[in-house]
Amino acid sequence: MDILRTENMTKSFGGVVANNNLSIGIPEGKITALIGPNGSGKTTFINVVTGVHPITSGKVYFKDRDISGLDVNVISRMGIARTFQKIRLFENLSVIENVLVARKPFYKSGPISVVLNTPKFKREERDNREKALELLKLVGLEDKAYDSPTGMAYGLRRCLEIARALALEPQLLFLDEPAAGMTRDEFKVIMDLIIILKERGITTLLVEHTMDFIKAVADWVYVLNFGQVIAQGKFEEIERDPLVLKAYLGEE
Amino acid sequence: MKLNKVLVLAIVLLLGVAALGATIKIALVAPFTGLGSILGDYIKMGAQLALEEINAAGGINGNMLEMLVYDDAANPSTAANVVRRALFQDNVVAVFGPNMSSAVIGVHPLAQQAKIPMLVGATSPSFRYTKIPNDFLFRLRADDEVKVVQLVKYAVEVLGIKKPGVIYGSTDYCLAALEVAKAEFPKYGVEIVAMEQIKEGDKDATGQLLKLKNAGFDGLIGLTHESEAAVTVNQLRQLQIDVPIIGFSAWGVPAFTDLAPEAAIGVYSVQGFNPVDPDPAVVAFVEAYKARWDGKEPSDPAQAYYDGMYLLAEAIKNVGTDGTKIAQYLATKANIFGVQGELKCDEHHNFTNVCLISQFDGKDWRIINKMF
Amino acid sequence: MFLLETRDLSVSYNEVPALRKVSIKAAKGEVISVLGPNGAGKTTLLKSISGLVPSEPGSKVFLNGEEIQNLAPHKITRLGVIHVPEGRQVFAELTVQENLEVAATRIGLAKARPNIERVYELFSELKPRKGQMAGTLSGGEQQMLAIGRAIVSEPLIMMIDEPSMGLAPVIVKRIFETLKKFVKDAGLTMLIVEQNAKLSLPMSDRVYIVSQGQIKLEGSVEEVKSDERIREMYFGGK
Amino acid sequence: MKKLLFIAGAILAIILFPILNKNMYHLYLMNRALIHAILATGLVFLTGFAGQISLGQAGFYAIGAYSSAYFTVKLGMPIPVGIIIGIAISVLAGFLLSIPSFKLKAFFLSLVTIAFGQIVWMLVINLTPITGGPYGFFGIPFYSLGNKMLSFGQVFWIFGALLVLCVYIMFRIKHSHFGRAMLAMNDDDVATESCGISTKRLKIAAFGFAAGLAGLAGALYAHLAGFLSPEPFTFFESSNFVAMAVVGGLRHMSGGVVGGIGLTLLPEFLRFGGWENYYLMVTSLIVIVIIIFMPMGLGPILENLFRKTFRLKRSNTKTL
Amino acid sequence: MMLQDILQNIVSGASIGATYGLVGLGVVFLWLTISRINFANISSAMLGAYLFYTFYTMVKLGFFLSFVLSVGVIALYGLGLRIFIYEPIRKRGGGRLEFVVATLMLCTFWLNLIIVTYGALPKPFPPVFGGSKDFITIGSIRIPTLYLNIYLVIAALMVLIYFILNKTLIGKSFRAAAQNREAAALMGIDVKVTTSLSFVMATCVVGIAGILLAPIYFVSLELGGGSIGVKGFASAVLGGLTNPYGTILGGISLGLLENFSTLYISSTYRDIISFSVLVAVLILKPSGIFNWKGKKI
Ligand SMILES: Nc1ncnc2c1ncn2[C@@H]1O[C@H](COP(=O)(O)OP(=O)(O)OP(=O)(O)O)[C@@H](O)[C@H]1O
Ligand SMILES: Nc1ncnc2c1ncn2[C@@H]1O[C@H](COP(=O)(O)OP(=O)(O)OP(=O)(O)O)[C@@H](O)[C@H]1O
Ligand SMILES: CC(C)C[C@H](N)C(=O)O
Ligand SMILES: [Mg+2]
Ligand SMILES: [Mg+2]
Repeated sequence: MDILRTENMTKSFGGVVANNNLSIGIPEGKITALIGPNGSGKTTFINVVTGVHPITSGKVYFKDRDISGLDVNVISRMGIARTFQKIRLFENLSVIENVLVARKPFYKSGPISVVLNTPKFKREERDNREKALELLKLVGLEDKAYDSPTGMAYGLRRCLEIARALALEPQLLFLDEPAAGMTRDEFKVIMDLIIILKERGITTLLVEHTMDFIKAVADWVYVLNFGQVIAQGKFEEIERDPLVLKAYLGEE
Repeated sequence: MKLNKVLVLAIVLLLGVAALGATIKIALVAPFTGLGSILGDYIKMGAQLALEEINAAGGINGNMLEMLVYDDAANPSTAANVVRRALFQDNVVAVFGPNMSSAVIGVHPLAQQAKIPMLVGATSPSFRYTKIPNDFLFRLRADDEVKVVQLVKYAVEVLGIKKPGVIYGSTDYCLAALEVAKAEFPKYGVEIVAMEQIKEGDKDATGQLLKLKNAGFDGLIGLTHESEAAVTVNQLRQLQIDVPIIGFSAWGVPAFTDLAPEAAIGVYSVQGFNPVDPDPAVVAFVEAYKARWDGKEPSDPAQAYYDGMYLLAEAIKNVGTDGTKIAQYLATKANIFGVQGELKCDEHHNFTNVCLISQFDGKDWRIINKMF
Repeated sequence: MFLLETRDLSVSYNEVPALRKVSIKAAKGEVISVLGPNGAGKTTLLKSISGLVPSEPGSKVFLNGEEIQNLAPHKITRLGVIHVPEGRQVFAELTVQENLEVAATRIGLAKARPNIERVYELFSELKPRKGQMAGTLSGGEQQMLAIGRAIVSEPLIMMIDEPSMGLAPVIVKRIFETLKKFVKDAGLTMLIVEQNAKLSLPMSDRVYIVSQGQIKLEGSVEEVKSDERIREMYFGGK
Repeated sequence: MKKLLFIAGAILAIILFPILNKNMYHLYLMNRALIHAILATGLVFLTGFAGQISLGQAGFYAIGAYSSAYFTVKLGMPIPVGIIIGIAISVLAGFLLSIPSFKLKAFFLSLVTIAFGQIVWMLVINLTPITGGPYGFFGIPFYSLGNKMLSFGQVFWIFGALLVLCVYIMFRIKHSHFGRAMLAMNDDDVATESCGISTKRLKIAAFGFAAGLAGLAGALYAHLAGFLSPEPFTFFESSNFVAMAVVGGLRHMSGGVVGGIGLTLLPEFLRFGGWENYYLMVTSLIVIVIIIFMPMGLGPILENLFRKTFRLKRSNTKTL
Repeated sequence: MMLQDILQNIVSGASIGATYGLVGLGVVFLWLTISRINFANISSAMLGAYLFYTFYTMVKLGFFLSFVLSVGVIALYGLGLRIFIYEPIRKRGGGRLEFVVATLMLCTFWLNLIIVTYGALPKPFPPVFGGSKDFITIGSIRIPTLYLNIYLVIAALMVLIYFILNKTLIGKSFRAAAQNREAAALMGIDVKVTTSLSFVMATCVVGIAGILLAPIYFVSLELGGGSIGVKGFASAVLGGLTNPYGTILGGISLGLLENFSTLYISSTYRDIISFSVLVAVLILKPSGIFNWKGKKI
């Protein structure tokens, strides 16, 4: 079963066609990788599916529901979370608050209970803080919970972004180059994390240029070039595909 | 030279104060900041000139006058602050100003509450005593109804305007005049053919003038402030529209003619004051004013507040510094001759109804007619 | 004499030390790799050399034997120390072409024209995007542009922070080959911060391992490779 | 505990002021200062927290003032009803003004808010039958209980209570999921949306809240002054309101209060005694100097001073 | 209505609109070069006009010398803006809004400084660009010579600014420094020099505008506090804040809109109409209608 499916999805920016008639399925509960040369449309794919860029034509189905054209926040609340290729944190909030922002959809208290500071709201706040701390622990940031994310090392910022995405309790998680700029040691943490998530039933779509990473975790790989799928399959098959070798891996 | 004068004056003042002890505190509320500050200096200089003259002549029964100056920024809301300060903190004997009609209507109840007379140069007919019976509120110059009545009369009877077109601004000064004009013209069986607004600060009146032209106007009635008057006449000349022009009091001042020295030639205006008026009182005032203020020429509000200071001094001399008594005296007994001629409180609580019709000859405003 | 040398270079952010008395040397034509875990201070090292962050009193940076630690960043750049910063830092609202032209400030536009053409040859992906706003480029395209800008300005020393980040393997190979060629042909001196040691070590002459703001290990590539922990960390125990 | 102390201190100050000072002018001025504090507090919320610029706040101030005046004078409603209607209409206008903010950023938005302020101001001037136009709107009833007029001191208590209430509401909202979401939106729209948060709704709410406070301020002013004219509702006033928020401290609870009161009193101290020509220059220079040397505003500095004198520690739930 | 009248209205509307655009050029320039809006932009116009008036009418230095001196003083003022306002705020972590408020206050400061030094009365401007009686007649339409001179200067400034910003290396480094100071420094750009130059050039453009517009607006406070400031800003926004040609076009259309709503709808509601149209246009095309490159901020 595919949790997300695109049908003839096209996205163009003026003359540039970044995604060209893509029909892709992301199998539920699996880790799918999306790779391809720079500028092949991977990030654009994520942006279109999550509603950040309006779709030019075609359809996107999430659990068989048409989600093309919906607002970003609506799509996120349906259970699709993401990280950004260029990390986007809330620099004026502390680490834990960054995570708590993504817990907002789970709060039931309205402005009135907030202003009256009702016990119900207090309980809710406490519960969500606990939940946020739990997530920070998962990514190894619990001791930095009350620090500012500004100036934090790149890898930690990346982990925080993932924790924030997980706070949405997503069913589908998009990770845009989570291992970029990390040593093997460091991206192992993220690798392990993705596998834990898989065990918990979260589907992941992974965009990466680190082949070791893909090799270790991906169940299925799509290769894009010029906005189109040029190959798909298990990593071992892809690795040997001449088209991929030439366009992406750069080996003869 | 100038410094000397000031020094001597200061010493005289100080000696006076030291010798006689008590001073009589008077408030002056006027605009000194922002775009509306054109009038503030005139008002202050007029009032201060009178005050210095009075003090130099020994004060009032030996007591010196002291003037506290407050800025109302031409904003009634600020005026409400500063008038309160004058009345309830600085405990003045009388308040001059505010000079803006809407501010006066807003704050005059405070004068009543504090029982302190308020003498204003604001000119809107909307606060005549008959409409707002405040025993403590007085006006120091002819109100605009008086002036517009004369303007309309002259436009119809002398200039022979049959189809007047009006251009007016958006302040209460302009709108109040417009109301009077709308009521006055029909009395002569003349209908205004078109009325167009030009906003304060606008620098193009082509659209408005074209509309007037298309309505077939045969005379322009200008009810705007000075800058817009200049814009209007300049563009009339550009559009080659040749009609008689008669403007309201803001059209009869150098602030207008300086800006449009050529285009303004031939324009008529109804004035409250004309510095070339041969009336000896006016001549004396203009000379004294120029001598005191580095050759600057006085204007309508300057003479009004100058007169006002003498009126007040007269009242205090006769009844002392009690506000209620001063107000009563001003309303019933006060009667002096000032720059504007005889000053005497009428049923509107206006001290004078003097106004002039003049025409600009390229240099001065030539007086055609002076009405009392 | 060394072309570039730091002596006791220390940097703090809000009184928290990020670099402590770091001394490194680079001779002309040498390629130096700087390795280290996240937050070790590698980026800070490059930034303090290029003058973007002030170093603490007592720190010294020599270029050709002259002290440059107190110069403003643009002056250091004009001396030929070119820093390709972490996170690309392209001018988002200039076009690709304009980004490259601005990089010509050091040597003048006329002299830089052929270099710009070379960049387009090297990164053919950028050529059709000449007129596109750099902010709308894909991540990898921005990285190419950032490196391209450095090439345009004809560096004496190139300090490059994680060049492979976000680039497809095919491009990474191309870049490293090019850099090698520059070193060989033009005698370029390089300081590479790169997490992917597999890529940077083969072309390096010497290596510094930084951790917690200090130099932990220094030596030739072979020496470093033989260190057990390093192999574990960067080569997956291979 | 510490918070309680602070609040108790504030309340005590409000209660004591009119008892200790009976000068009509001082009380009137402080009442106006409180009104400005309420308005500036709304701006702190809108700009400092939610990140939306408004240079047209005088528009809402006018809407609140004229609505309440109209409904009490022309339709004979009691003052509280008039004030509530004034707030309601302002809030609606605030909702309306939030629409451009969905698409427009920073300075494009600031132009729209300037235009909004200008439009309201020109409507005030031109809708003479409703507003009195440039002549002004007179005879607005003063606060009273039964048929007994309240004193300025009692009005001061009411205004003070309202201000405390407004700040308290803002405090609670800031320290809730709503406040966090707004601060997040201030940092990064897209990332906030990706957290499942509708930034449109947040913007509507923020504009509505700030407009509501401005409307409240306007209505309170109308009944305090007893008359209205177009002058206090110009762009100049809008920019003064923003200055209050910035001088007080955009990102601080106390910003609106400190800035609102400070910038109301400052020119009043300088307006007299030969200064009448110069005080505006001096005031604007003082504001510039404050911004240059303390761009974070006076609020945080006063808060620190307060903390030091009372030896309070920073609360440990850190909000950056 | 006669065709001739309509043409005349077009000419007048476009002329007054062009003056808005001219002032807007200063806004665009500073926005492109330091990403800030100077709300005291228009004060430079007032200062320019009063300076020229002082040198020409009061000190009687002759046109050329007066002009050069005025622009020189304005240039110094621009430098001062950077050194005493912009840099300190930026260094201490103040953002755009702090700069906005500081410049708004600066506007008040200059206005009142002029009031205390020159008085509040508007002063006539010497007819150096053409007297009030000099017209060019085309068919039955009359255009004051003054405006023709202004058109020329506007066209020149517009092209010059476009050229500097888009065609010269220095212009590109201005823009680069505005977008990313650190990266600009790493390109060898002296950011201090570029920001200084930006401020100097932006204030000079508006200062020159002030001298040019003084015959129309008079040597008056309106040049430093009236609606022309807002309308200049509006023109710049219509041009997307980035496009000098778009800004002039934006100003001209604003002027036309005003004059035609006067002619066909109502002079009373003119400004309400034009501001409403402005808002509507911005909502429909957030990056400015006269910004064909479609750049976003
Ligand atoms: N707003 C835009 N205008 C024009 N072209 C754009 C725009 N946004 C993206 N593009 C182009 O679309 C193409 C796809 O970009 P995308 O970011 O999806 O690539 P990617 O596969 O994620 O690459 P990378 O691996 O480098 O991150 C790129 O060539 C980019 O230049
Ligand atoms: N602007 C800043 N403010 C405060 N602390 C900072 C800042 N920049 C860096 N730091 C701190 O300085 C230390 C060194 O950071 P640096 O960025 O130099 O590490 P790095 O080795 O480049 O790491 P990475 O591999 O993640 O890029 C880190 O602990 C980081 O948290
Ligand atoms: C002369 C005017 C500008 C002021 C006028 N006297 C008024 O009542 O408002
Ligand atoms: Mg990408
Ligand atoms: Mg780094």
